[in-house]
Amino acid sequence: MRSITTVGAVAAVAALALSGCAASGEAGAEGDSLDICYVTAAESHAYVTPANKAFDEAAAAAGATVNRLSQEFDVQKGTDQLTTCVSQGADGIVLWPLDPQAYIPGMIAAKDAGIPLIIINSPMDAAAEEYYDSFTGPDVYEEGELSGEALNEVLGGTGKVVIIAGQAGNGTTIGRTDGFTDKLAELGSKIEVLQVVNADFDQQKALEASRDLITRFGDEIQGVYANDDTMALGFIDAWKESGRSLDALPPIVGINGQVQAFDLIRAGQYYATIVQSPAEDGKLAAETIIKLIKGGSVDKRLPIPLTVVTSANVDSVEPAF
Amino acid sequence: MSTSAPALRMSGISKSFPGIRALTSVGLEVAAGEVHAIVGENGAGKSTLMKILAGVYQPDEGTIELQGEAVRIAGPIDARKRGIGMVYQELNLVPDLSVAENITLGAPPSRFGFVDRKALRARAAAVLDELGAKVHPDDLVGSLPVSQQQLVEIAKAYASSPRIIVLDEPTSSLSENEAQALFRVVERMKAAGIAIIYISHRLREVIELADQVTVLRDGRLVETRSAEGITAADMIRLMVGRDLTDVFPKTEVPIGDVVLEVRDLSRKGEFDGIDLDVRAGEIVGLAGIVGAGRTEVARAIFGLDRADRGVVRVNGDPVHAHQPRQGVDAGIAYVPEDRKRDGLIPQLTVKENITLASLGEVSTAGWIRGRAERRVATDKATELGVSPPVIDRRVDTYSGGNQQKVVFAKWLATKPAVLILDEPTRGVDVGAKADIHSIIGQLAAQGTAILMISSELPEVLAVSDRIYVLHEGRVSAELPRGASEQDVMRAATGEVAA
Amino acid sequence: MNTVRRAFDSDVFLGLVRYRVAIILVATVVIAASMVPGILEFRVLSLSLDRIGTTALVAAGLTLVLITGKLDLSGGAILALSGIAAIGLQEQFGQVPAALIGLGVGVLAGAVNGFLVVTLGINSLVATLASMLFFRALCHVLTDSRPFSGLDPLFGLAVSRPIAGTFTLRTILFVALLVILHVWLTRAVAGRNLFAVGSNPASAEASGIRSNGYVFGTFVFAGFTAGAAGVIQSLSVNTGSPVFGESTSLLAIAAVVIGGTRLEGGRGSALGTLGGLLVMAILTTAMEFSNVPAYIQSIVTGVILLLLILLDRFVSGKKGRDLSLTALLRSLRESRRNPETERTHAP
Amino acid sequence: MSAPTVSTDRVVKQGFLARYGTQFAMPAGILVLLVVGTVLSDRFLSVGNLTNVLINMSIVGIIVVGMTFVFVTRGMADLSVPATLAVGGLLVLMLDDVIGTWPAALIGLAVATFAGLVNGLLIGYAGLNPVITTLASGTIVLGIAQAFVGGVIVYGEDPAAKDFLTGRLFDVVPMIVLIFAVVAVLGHLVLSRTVFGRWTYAVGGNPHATEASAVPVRRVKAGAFVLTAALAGFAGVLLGISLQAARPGIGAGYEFDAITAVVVGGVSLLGGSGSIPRAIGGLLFVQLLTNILTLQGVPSEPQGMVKGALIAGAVALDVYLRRRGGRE
Repeated sequence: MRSITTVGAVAAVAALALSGCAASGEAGAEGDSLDICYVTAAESHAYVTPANKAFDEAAAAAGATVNRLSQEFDVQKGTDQLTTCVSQGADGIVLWPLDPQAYIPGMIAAKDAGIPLIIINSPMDAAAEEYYDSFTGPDVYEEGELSGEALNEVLGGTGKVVIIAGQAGNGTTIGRTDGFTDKLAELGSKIEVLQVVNADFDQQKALEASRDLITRFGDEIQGVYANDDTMALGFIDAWKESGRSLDALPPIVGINGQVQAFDLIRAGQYYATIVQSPAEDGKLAAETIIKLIKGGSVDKRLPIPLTVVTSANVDSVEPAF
Repeated sequence: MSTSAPALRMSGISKSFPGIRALTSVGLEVAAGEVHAIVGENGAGKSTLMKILAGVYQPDEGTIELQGEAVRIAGPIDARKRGIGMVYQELNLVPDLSVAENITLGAPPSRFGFVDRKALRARAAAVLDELGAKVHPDDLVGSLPVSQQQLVEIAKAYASSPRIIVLDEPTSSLSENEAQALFRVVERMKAAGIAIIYISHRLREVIELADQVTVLRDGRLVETRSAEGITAADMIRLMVGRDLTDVFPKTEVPIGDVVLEVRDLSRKGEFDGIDLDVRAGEIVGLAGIVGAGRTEVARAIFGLDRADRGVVRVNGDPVHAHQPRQGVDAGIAYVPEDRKRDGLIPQLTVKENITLASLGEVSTAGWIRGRAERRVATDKATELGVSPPVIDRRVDTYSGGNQQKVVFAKWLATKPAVLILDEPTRGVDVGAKADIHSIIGQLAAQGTAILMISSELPEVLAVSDRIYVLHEGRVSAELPRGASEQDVMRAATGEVAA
Repeated sequence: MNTVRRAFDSDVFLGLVRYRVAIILVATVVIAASMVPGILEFRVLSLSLDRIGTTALVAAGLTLVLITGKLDLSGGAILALSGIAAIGLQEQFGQVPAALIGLGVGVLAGAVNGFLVVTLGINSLVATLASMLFFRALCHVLTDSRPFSGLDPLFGLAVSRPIAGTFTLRTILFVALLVILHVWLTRAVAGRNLFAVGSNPASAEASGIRSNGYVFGTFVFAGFTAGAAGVIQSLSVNTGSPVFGESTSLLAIAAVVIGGTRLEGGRGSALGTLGGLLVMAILTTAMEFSNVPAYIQSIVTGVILLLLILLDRFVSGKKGRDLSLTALLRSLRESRRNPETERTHAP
Repeated sequence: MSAPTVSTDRVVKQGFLARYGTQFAMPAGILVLLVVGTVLSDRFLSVGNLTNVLINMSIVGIIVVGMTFVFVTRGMADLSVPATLAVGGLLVLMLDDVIGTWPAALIGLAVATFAGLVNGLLIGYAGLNPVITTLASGTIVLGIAQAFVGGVIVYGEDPAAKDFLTGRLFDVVPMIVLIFAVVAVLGHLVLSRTVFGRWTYAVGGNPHATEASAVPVRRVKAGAFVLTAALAGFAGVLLGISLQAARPGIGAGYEFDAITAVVVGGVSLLGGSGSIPRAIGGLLFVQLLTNILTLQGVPSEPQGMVKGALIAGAVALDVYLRRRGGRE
């Protein structure tokens, strides 16, 4: 019985053959405007979306066109999209790494193709260093250290804390958590970490994880360190739900400098947040890649300024988003 | 006819199931190259005998000899290995494979594990040609009309070069000239020296094809004789010549005016131009052989199938039943032929099954009134003698007889003006059969118009006030009460011109 | 009104519906070419084929499972597990042996699915949901939820680089696998028996075909192809990660169904699946090139999938009409030769 | 090769285990977990922790009620739950400052129900395969929701509604748990006491016989999917209000959690049997188990191993009991 889709096979071969003769037309028009391929983390996230917007604005200002590919927090998709950028022959690539080393083969291909590549926001392994021209964005490790310092200060060097970490295996999560713990060790602090939970930078997951933490440790929790403010809000929701009063909230340290965190600091329910402006993150990356494409040289590491915000300076500093 | 031992000799075969004595010491002998027909009413034990031959059941007593050698047939695959080909009435083909692949399913001609296409097509074509069946080996079986699928099923049995082939009601869903094609196939197989057992209700076919005829009645062998000079009347007499031992109670009931009126009801390929009336209190029998279209007519009246033409009236107002909902609202109820498939919900309790079709009466604004439902269920269950009358037990934990009573109860709960019964007593033990008939009697007495389909002639004759006989989708006769079984069979087998 | 019905009933229309996969594929290519001029360029096509490679390998195994009327949700989780084994064991056993062990893990996982569905008799949807949760959690336990890297990224690069400017190893593998499967399904005895098992298990059993053996075999094969997908994916990025393959199973099912394989079993084709995969590959690439946001892509894929399920339902509704090309040609030939015999079908 | 079962005339005797086994397995299982939990951690049996378990299961619980209807009508499963839930959550937060939270909630619910209607038509009336159809419709609805929202997280502006939802009635009973309880009771009553409910069982048990009993089979089958979508939308609304933040991926994973609960509860995929209490019993069992594991510090990801083994075990036991009980 001849298969019903023999014609299917013929069509498939036809499509490939067709491509052979349609040789004309480069995918990315060479022309004057610069073609930047931006492999971003996601399209709907409290921090990522404003960063993408700032990136597009900065690129447009410099007359560059941006082809934005969203990984939707899927590393596998990201590595494929990186190879797409390389084959598209983009003039420059900006990569938001969701994994410390999965992108290295793709980056090697970019290097071979002579396409300048920078990474934004999250750090990568040392092994990846030779394959990117610059790492712009906040120094998550430094953020971890600053948070460690702040929590150690407010707890007077001792006490039991819980850590609400971001997406497991993500460079930012690893950087911020390791920075925090290394700083505590460096300061010789006697703070004891009760448990580290992963809540993928998501308020709802942080709420569910915090409920279990509060049930498990309850009032033993004397301090909370959250890899970002969104998750810290989840902890506060859980605290309210457990029937405990907001005044009894243990000191919380978060990162991002979100508006809600600023209001909570003013209400005394939040000790400190580290402003890391997504807009600056996006803008700096766009400017850096454009400078690189135009042949300029840039430093290997371009951090964006971090400011620790506590009740003292909450009114004099602009929230990030 | 070769003088060596016959291809098949079954002797002293008895088989009984709890409550039913299916076969009592039946003997059957079929020689190679001989067509041996088996006739008998429904429930006479024909299918049971064949299932024993196919190894589906083991006989309680009796022996089976193939070519003179006593054998025990373990199961269908063992039967096939021993050269016994079965062609059941319900086809068992693979719709998504071609005709050739179905014929050679399980052992296609192949080289190194790959199907040898040419050999496959050649082999199938050869078998089909040998049988004179005009079917193309490459067609998908699923897309063939039933008649051609029937030929493929036979070709499949024939392809495994059997010594014996059993054809169970092969022409039940075939038209006249499709049946002719089948006869040529049977002739070819006979010439090829295969012993053929041919089961059919169409007596004319038996006369035309058979060399020997065996008549069964109530699980007993009535007679085996040569088909030479046999007539339909002889067969009918042998099939039905039984004294009416189990008397069916028939209470005389005053007959009211016409309740159910059916005019020119037709549905393509199933039945055509059906006119019938049923009066209040009257029990009208609908007789006919397998495939005459009785169930199809009933389903169309009730609304399970949509009729192409014709009108149905209940108490004068027309019913446009293209869904059972309209049928029930018009006061029609239909107790289906296949109790397992269309009658019961096994997972639900007796109560839930009884009230399923009449939930409207025991609920307000969609909420079921528990007490009212229990009352209806208990009343109906006791009225119909469901035993034990525990209405909260799952219905599939009850016996066949009780299950049939539950289906009855379901439809009586809708207080129908017209009650259509399709083989109400099939597969039910004798005790339950009597109960069901007394229920039918009471219903008639209460003025319900009853249309009863039954293949058991004595039952139809004893209970019906009038009988319509269907033959190949048309009303071939309307017989008054007191007509004989022979009258019915003659009309049913097309002897009498419509 | 009946002219419309006759048009719908005519052989030509039903023939078109029958080859819907090829037609939709050609339509996609044409639309994509008009949207993005450069898309039909060989290099870009070879890349988009490579990107669908992982899903394609899982889809190949899944095609057989669906033909037997079963379902497998655990492909993505098996993929991740095999990748973790292939990368994690490189130190101990060396790169190539570790990759082979990764394949072994896939086969073992497939056997677990077979055990749950065939031996324990659990419905395949529930059984593979359970095994999906189990294998995914196992990945997180083995890697402590942290992706880890292998010995040498260059080893993997060879896997993901187009060979001599043509196609990548992964593309060649899955196209070859699907073609071989096509031949096996249409030519081999076992392949034809698989259709019988999916279409009418009782009839298959009565003809001596061991349905259970075939179903178990398809699950093991699906485990093998998912394992291969995982090993290649992990090698190409030199990373073992517990989160690989999370969306792969559902994408693979979509591709197989777009390719014309029915979930009820008995009907399907490997080339159809290849067609479905090409449609999705070209679609994704075209939309990404023209900056179409991710959610529009999912809408389009969803609409195409729904359209094809409806068409399939419409086709299977036409029971009495044989639609294969061969039948069409034959009826045309015959009706030309002797028009009157053709039309005297009995009522 | 078993011979075809013969429709003999004997009352099929029920093994005690088969007949009642499945009824008492769940309560006994929960009891065992309560004991184990108390032994393993002194915090387990505290009011705080148990209410915590109830809160955690409320959102999934609402979806379990709908999914039970789908299982009972032999509709296999509804994989579009993540999409309908997201629609509920996103719409309520987008419109709450425009027209107020509760009207916005109604609109969210209405749109989710409309998506359910589409599912119902395709599956009930067109007779498509439920798994692949809800997969496709879910992808489309989620895509539309994201397109509508513009791919950004939606924030709510009604903290009062949030406090109401996350607050506690008389300071004891969490509001969300109360709402879940009401939905569960209503669902049970509809399934067990109403005509629609009885028809749902009948359609799942034997569609042919049900159609022959003048029951609108297609409408009942479609109804199950409309109900599931409405309840998923309602759960999305509740989640959106209680978090005052929602993103399109908010519903991910809920469909599998709901299926796990229904299956562990012993509701069969073959249709015609099972009930809401049993499904919620399954959900409680899974949540208690997860809670015990969490209290022992087992991170959430590895808990999937226990869940997977639990599903396989529960269904295998059910299949075994059915087979031994004589009614295959």
